[in-house]
Amino acid sequence: MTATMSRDAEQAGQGTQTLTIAKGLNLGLRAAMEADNKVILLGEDIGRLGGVFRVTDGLQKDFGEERVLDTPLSESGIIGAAIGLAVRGYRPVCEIQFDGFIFPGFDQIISQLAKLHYRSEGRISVPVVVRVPYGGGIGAVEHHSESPESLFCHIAGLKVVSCSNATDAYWMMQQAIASDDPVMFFEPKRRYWEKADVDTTAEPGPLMASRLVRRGDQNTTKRATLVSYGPQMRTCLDAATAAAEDGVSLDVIDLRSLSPLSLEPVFESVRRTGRLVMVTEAPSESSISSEVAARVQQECFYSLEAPVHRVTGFDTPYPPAKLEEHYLPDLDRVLYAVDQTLAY
Amino acid sequence: MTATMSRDAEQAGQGTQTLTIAKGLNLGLRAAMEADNKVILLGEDIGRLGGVFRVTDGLQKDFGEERVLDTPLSESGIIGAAIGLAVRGYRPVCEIQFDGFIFPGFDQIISQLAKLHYRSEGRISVPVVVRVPYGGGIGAVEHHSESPESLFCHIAGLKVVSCSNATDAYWMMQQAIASDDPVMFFEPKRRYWEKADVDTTAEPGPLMASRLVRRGDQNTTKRATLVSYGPQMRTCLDAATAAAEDGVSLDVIDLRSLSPLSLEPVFESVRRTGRLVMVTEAPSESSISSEVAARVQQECFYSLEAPVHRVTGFDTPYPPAKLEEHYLPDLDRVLYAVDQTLAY
Amino acid sequence: MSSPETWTHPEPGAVPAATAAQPTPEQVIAGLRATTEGGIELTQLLTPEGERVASPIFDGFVSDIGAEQLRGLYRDMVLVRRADREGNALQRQGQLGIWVPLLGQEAAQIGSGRALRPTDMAFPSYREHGVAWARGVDLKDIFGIFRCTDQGSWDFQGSRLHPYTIVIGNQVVNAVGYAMGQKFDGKVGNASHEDTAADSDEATITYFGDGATSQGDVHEGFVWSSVYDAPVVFFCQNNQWAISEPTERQSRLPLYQRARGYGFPGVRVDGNDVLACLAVTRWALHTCRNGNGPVLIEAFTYRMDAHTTSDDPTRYRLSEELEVWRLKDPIERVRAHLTRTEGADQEFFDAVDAEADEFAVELRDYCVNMPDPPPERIFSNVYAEPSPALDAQRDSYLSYLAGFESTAGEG
Amino acid sequence: MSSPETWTHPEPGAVPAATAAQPTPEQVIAGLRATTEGGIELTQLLTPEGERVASPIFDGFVSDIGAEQLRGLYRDMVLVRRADREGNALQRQGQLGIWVPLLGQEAAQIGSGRALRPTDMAFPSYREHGVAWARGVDLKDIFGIFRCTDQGSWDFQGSRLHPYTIVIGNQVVNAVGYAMGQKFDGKVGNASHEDTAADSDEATITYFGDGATSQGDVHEGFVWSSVYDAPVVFFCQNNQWAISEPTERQSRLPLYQRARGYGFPGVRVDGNDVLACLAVTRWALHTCRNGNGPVLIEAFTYRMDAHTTSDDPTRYRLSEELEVWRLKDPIERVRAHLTRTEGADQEFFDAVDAEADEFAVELRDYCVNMPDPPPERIFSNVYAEPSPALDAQRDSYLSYLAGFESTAGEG
Ligand SMILES: Cc1ncc(C[n+]2csc(CCOP(=O)(O)OP(=O)(O)O)c2C)c(N)n1
Ligand SMILES: Cc1ncc(C[n+]2csc(CCOP(=O)(O)OP(=O)(O)O)c2C)c(N)n1
Ligand SMILES: [Mg+2]
Ligand SMILES: [Mg+2]
Repeated sequence: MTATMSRDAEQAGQGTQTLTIAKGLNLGLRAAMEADNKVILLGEDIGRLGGVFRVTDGLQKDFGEERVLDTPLSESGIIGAAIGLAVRGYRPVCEIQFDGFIFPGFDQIISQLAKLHYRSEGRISVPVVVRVPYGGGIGAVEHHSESPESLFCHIAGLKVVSCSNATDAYWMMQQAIASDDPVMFFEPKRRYWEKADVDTTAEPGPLMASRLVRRGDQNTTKRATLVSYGPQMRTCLDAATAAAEDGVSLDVIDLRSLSPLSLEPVFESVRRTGRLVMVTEAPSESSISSEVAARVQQECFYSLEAPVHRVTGFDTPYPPAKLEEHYLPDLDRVLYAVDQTLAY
Repeated sequence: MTATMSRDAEQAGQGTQTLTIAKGLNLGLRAAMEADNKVILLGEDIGRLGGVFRVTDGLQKDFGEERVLDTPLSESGIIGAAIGLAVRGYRPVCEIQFDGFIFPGFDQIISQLAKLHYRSEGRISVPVVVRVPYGGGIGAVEHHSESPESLFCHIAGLKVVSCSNATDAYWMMQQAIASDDPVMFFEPKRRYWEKADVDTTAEPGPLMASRLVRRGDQNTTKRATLVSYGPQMRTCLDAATAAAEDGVSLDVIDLRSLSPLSLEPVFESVRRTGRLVMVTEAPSESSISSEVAARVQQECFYSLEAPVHRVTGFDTPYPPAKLEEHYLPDLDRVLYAVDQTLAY
Repeated sequence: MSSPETWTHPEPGAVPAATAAQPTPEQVIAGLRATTEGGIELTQLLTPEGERVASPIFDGFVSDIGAEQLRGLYRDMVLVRRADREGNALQRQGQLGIWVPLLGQEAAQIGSGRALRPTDMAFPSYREHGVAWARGVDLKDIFGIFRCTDQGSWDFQGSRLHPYTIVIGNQVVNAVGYAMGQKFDGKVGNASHEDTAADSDEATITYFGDGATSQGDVHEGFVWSSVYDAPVVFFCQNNQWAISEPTERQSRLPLYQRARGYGFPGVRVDGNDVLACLAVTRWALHTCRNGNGPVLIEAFTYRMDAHTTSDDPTRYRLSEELEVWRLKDPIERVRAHLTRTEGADQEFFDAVDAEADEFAVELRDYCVNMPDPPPERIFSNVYAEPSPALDAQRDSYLSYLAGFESTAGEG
Repeated sequence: MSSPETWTHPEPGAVPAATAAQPTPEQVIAGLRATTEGGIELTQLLTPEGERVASPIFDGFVSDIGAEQLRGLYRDMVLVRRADREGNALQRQGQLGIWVPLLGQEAAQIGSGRALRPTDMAFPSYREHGVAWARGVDLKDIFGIFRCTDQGSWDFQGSRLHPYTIVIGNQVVNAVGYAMGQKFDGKVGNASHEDTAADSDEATITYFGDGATSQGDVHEGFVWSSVYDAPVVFFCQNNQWAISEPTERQSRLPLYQRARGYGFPGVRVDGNDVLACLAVTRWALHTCRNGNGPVLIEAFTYRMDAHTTSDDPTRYRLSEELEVWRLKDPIERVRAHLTRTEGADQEFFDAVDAEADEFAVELRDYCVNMPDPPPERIFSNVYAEPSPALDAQRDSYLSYLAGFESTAGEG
């Protein structure tokens, strides 16, 4: 770490501040790097440029080229080298530049990262965090708007998480880095610039937990539960506000941890509301939304007054971005689904 | 094709014969190669050796080294070159030696194979078949017993199928090769040596369809539906026989087409039986079994008398094979699940 | 210990090997650090000042290029540059979501693109607007990609220009597969004599950047093509940068030397010299068509603009670098040559400029009037054969949409 | 046009390049087709007849290897071979699910394995039982992998032998990452003089086969290590076969020459010569420790047995080939040398054989008594931290199992 520290260096641990999600992640990374000099960042363009989304802005300058590596253009190398560094005792944080570019690194994630702890019977830990800016809505060309998180949820040995606000961005990033397990960290890129007040002093609850973020009015008769995560949380919260005006009361749950799932808050809510709408922009087939539906129908069979309803991206490749407003779940589609489930 | 044709060459199209699944696949490949000289096989050890499971046995001898290629040890190359060959007008059939070795080729499958037809607005077709011997139960070392099919079911643009018997092996292989879409063809490797009588003259129904393979006695009060595919079909059929002796009547459905799913026969059956047990040795989280559960609770909400019950591989990496009898669903676990669902 | 030859005869007691962190001066000049020097093995036929340099090896491959043909190449480059600048402008005005400029790489793309026969096939990356032009693709059909209305809409098979590929390097194995198909189809090695190539002979070219050379797929393409003698030219445009990363993040050695490890020819050409690019690519295609398998060409050039319109290069590179490369502009040297040696007058240049102006207007008109695709497009062509499950999703979404319309109608 | 040097100076009118389909005789000898000839660049210190050949370059790296040390290497190889044969036998008797024999590769593995310091790290593939032995790993701990009771159960960090990897080539980038860590930890380049390496200096070695060289990951490992000057030795055992495929399916050129394209040293060593393997690997590790970055070693050897016990090599290779390689047996040449030159007598050889017999019995006893893991093992160590969801799956399965037991107890 160089002697001259940027202003950011002082920003961590300073009480409540207004931060964007991107800045929350940036300060979370910074705090983790300060706390543990084994934390090391790898990725394309993350150093001098500070990342194409500036999430690593200023970190190479302050921590040097051996802790913030501008790597060769090679995703399998990024994950693979991170694994080797982890075996050596480092805690690497990889950046995959966009969701669609994780696949060249897929084998390393599936065959090595997810399995090393298991196959070594716990003798080896691989505390690697893989950061993936994901999801659509930014008007981009192909491969820049995908939501591949379900693929990783299917793989045992990986923790899969997603943050939806600046507070979680700041804290979950540090918790993910502190975790001894490999963590796939999905960042809602189209919400990077959304702001919130973040208390950087009080660490919140655990990483691997869902959270009831809005509790509907229990006295209303028209009630349902909305479950989502990442970029669609904003949509769901807006939907809940809009629904409330129409006399429909919605519980809203942020999954946060996508795998292993922690669904207790969901079950608890559904047992009260009797209805569930699951919202995600990922395609529906064999996905996290299928999993939530399968688990809820199992656990809340007698409470459900309507089938679990899913609002998702379609089962198509991500379309040309001029069509993404149709592809992505929005306020209307969520409210429409709520109506449908209430009408059941 | 050389002048001296092996005896196998005469075996195709000869009425009913007793064939193993492996031989059914072999003859299916042979028939497709004879019917269309653009059909070309690529894989590791598929030529001189005839494949580690001998599924391509004799084909290089009869069709030559330019139609049956022993490729470099490179799965991304296998899929990638097949795509290029398909663009050129060939109909390549790739062999991935074992399930666990498909991941180095994952990017080519996701980013190119699945998407080319979509992104080119139909101007380009990529009729590539990717053969994957999959599943456990063969007492093998790591990466040789996995069931990764759910990952591909999540990807739009791919057809995912699995055969469970020699007749389907023979016909589905030809249908997959004839399909203008890319097809992931999952072969139940531990059933390769199971025999059946195959009629090689009468082409059966379509590739992308589920099939009710056993219809339970409708007059019994204890009824349920079993849904499965590939290697677990044998288990389910045995379970149905055993259950019948105990007065429990089971419909058994072979999904065959895993994506896109064709669930009408399942819905139809569940509407009659009111109960569903889905059996697969793939892990459960965010998987094809989640999808079936999610869809069935949606479509058959009022018919279900118990939640959809899943019997699956656990959400762990495939364990050391000495433990696979615990990991893999077996007769007892299926019957136990049936009992549970009946007791609901 | 800085020359590869000695690395197979190591001398343990000798001076230490050069390392990436401590390159030899020779390595730096050879392209390890961003530089304008291509090194002594750079093939050049036209100097930055527009002087024609003789090359006993490659002159024969451009003996048909007289004044008229050179004017044609000049016009190609000017029109393509104008289209490129229009792309930038349209993006700034909100008409495109993004633009990927080719500024500076016109010679590499026109030279190599014009070396192709109609029957040859090309697999581009995402910056190959010049190649598209040379292939006869209407550049309008490129703009939809960046307006995000489609993902490429030209006749891929007819033009023999494959769709753009954005995932770095993964089109390279596809190109090799295609070239294997050309060989299996008997379209290779039909010449009666080594000096010629039969009319029926074909080859494939694939484009990728300096950054792409680090990807596994590029390697696998190199392995496959050399093992199957596939007729494929690997055309690497080393524009010195992979977004913010200089070539030294990808290699210790000049990139054309990568081919040495695989056993096929690798050459470095001045990527700002359209004539040299034409000659060297023609030679490489000739080699391929004759059945000798792949060739790697490194076109040593420079990305004179940002990586894309979303990028800000001032964050990572000095403007001096750009200034030096400006002196090597690919268009200027042809202009100088045409003026000094081939008697081109102002009228000619004005005419080309006027044509370029018209072209730009045409592109702009087309672009701003490009309709959005209908929502049905989301669901079409996912499969070549019908999928009832997907049709159901489409129908349900369309009727949901129709519901709005009817509500709107009522309201 | 058959030498790589000329490929950077192509002569379009000259004779055609050699191709994979039509290799030059030189290429064939150099290893393109399965052959016993390693070519002129093969480093050998002990001939197949056991004669010591001088090497001005490498002798210095084995100056400490006297008669006693050679006996040690001999013993290593005999014991490891015996363990290997026992593995085969145990598989045939149903005690192992599969065995992956190393027969013929003892010298490559013992020579390179013994070159390592305790602080060096090794990333093996799946055939490296000899390396495991040299690292001090109890070979019993290898057998569980092939009995399918576990996936490797030695002390990975303590022995500095990483778990076996079965996915071809993908451990190579992991090894590079580890080596980068060694460098970041300041464990490289601490020597005061080039001839020495500081005690604190470390390096990493990774093992893979000829087939593996085609994988993208091996390439990415080459790129990363050269760009970061990572202290890693790439030890490629070219045993001429990747299951049924000869090396010509992977490369046109001898594999050690692959390094030429990346700018680091590549050498070919007689993989059946334990002394040469020791010397060359020591040199390579020395180079790495001094901060010069990676080295590729191709150990030219032969897989004298089947690929695994599931394989039947008579389907794809001629027995003559095996016969010729038998004459180059790695153990026999040391035995001849020890007898003729170092005065070893029958007593010594008998003692080693007796020790090997005992060792085999010990391994067998251990192996046949190895208990099956408990079902709980399925669920343990999936995560380092507890997972309630998975614990629930475990509990539910275990109580299901317990249900059987109680039923059985009742019945
Ligand atoms: C697999 C993959 N990883 C990352 C990216 C993001 N990305 C787009 S272009 C680029 C740099 C490419 O550099 P180079 O290959 O030199 O081509 P250039 O853009 O300079 O033409 C990167 C990292 C991508 N498109 N694909
Ligand atoms: C990615 C991957 N693909 C395929 C296989 C199946 N397979 C196991 S060993 C082998 C051949 C390996 O040959 P080589 O690299 O020469 O090593 P050797 O077995 O000869 O030591 C193959 C194809 C695998 N293990 N991993
Ligand atoms: Mg570049
Ligand atoms: Mg081998």
